Amino acid sequence: MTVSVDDFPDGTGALPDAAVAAGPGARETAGFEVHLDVFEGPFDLLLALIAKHKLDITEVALSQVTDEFIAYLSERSDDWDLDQVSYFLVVAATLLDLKAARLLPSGEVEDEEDLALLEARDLLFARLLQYRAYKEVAATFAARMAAAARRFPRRVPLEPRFAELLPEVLLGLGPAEFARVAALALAPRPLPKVSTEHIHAPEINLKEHARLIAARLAQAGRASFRQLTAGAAGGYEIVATFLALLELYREGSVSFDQIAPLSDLFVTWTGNGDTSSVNRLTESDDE
Amino acid sequence: MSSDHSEPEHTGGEGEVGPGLRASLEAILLVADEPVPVVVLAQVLERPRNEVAAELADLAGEYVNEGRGFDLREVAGGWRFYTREDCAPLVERFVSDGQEVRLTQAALETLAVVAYRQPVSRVRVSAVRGVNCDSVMRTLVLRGLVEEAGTDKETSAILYRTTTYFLERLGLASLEDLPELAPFLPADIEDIEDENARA
Amino acid sequence: MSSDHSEPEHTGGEGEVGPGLRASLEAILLVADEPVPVVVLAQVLERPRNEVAAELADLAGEYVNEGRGFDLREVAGGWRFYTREDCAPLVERFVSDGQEVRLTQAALETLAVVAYRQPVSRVRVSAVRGVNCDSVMRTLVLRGLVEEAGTDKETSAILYRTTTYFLERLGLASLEDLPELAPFLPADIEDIEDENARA
Repeated sequence: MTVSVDDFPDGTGALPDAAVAAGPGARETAGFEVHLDVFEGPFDLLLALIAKHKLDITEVALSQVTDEFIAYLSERSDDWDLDQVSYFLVVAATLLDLKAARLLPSGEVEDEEDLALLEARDLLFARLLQYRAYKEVAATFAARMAAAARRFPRRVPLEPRFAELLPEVLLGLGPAEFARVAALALAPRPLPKVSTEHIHAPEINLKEHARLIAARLAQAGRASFRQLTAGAAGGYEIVATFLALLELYREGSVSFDQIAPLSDLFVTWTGNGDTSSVNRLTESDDE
Repeated sequence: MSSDHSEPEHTGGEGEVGPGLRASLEAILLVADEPVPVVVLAQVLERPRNEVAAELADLAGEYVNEGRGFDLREVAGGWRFYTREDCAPLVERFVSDGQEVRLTQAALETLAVVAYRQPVSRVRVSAVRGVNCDSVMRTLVLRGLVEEAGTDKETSAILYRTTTYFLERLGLASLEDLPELAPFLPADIEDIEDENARA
Repeated sequence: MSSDHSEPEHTGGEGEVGPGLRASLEAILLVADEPVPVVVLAQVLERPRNEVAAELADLAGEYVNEGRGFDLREVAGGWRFYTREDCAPLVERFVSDGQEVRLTQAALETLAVVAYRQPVSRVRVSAVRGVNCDSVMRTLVLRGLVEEAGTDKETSAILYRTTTYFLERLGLASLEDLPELAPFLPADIEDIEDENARA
């Protein structure tokens, strides 16, 4: 069965909650639509459907969604929306975890470990919903700020005759603490970095990771995806490897071959691309 | 002090007892550089709070009806003069200050979590957003939208809350005027957050 | 922009063409922090000077007739809102009754940067702090902690320095008594973050 936006007359009527949930996120991901066997439509609606149990996560080919997202970004190589990218990464990682949890046998709870997995699955669901709730309200914050910025408050110096009556200012700290505040303010700020640190995985720097993968491939000439992701610290690192490879492929730095469906995917270094877009992958919005 | 006895500090000698409540409010709000709570106005003017509140509402309505270039609004717990919304293009042309910078999506989301969960630690905010929020939180503090609010007793992590300036930026009278969080938020979300925070 | 042709960007559908001259003047003067010369107002509003001058005089008369708490006066070559004379005792009470003002974290940091880098322009302070500091600087000037100190020769940006009042509040005799920064400067950035977390 294919669910698509067209199945709901006005896109909202049949699934009010889903539509509401798709509202704010749709602001950044407005243009990004996925085209899967089971679903066609905006990325945000896909999330809403999964959250509402209208769509089974196990039926969603996440790799395909990722593929489409990379392609979507490539079309817009000149005006990257980094917010959109980081949002996608966060959600994709959550979906990946969710799917992994789902694919495990869950009919019978045999031991503590299974139980823990089940709980983890529910936790992921709840977290996704919760994150979306805050995301939605964050969009109303932006709207309110924009509206409020159109009114200017009166804030002018007192007429001189009243100025000397002003009460004292309380600094609330001594010279030493003041110097500490100054030192912190004047110290060079840490370079902004992309917020790739998913809750389940140790922080991974996409740029570093992409370079690492490129270096490994350049040296080895050829490696399987399995080899490249062996020893990955978590699902997130696998996603990062995947993203890096897609980007390298787009640049013509690698080629892929696979003997049969679901067999090992081999990556061969062709080394004729430049790595500028890999570098671009990694600029930050974390400010 | 009741308001019906004569007040010697008033100057008008021709049987006047000084400016009326309305003019007094206008004068005081003209010099205020931040929102003034009704209770403060009531104190200074020695009038009952509800009388002051009613007069402020009247005055605000009057400005609107007269099509004045300013109006009175209740924001961040107090009353303050603001320019009228449709004068914005002209005022922008005149005011030399830089415009307020738009917040990034990351900053808005972090701000939203702080607003609804305050006081809250960075770890808890990070748990909700699924990404580390340290540098975003620092930006929010730098912008004056968020401030430190002591430490958690158990973990001794620094807690954060929104500022009065946050209310001003959003044009809200108080935190109670924050929009409702989405109704589909699961009821046991608090527990989830706690687990996250402890993890 | 002349007012007699229709302007599609204005929303009012009832033949309105945005705020009138009177409302526009009120809005601009509300936010002006010093007397505004007629010629400046005429420029911003794109109206003839004599028309603007006549409207200002009208407005000033109107405020007096209506017994408002403020009036418009032409002082030092420009127009500005002032509190009405007979409201002065109340305004004084309001101003002096205010509680001690505690600076926000953002204001404190800006003050610290000015103190150690003076004389310094707003642009440089903003660059150091990573966020726009215009409104915070204005507050510091309003509170008498910071004052203007001429302009930069190259950029002609206004420079700021701390005041003697600032030194008093910090309990210092002179700027030379400000503690050295070196002992507080962390070895590297990681340490800064840690200190932030602990502070």
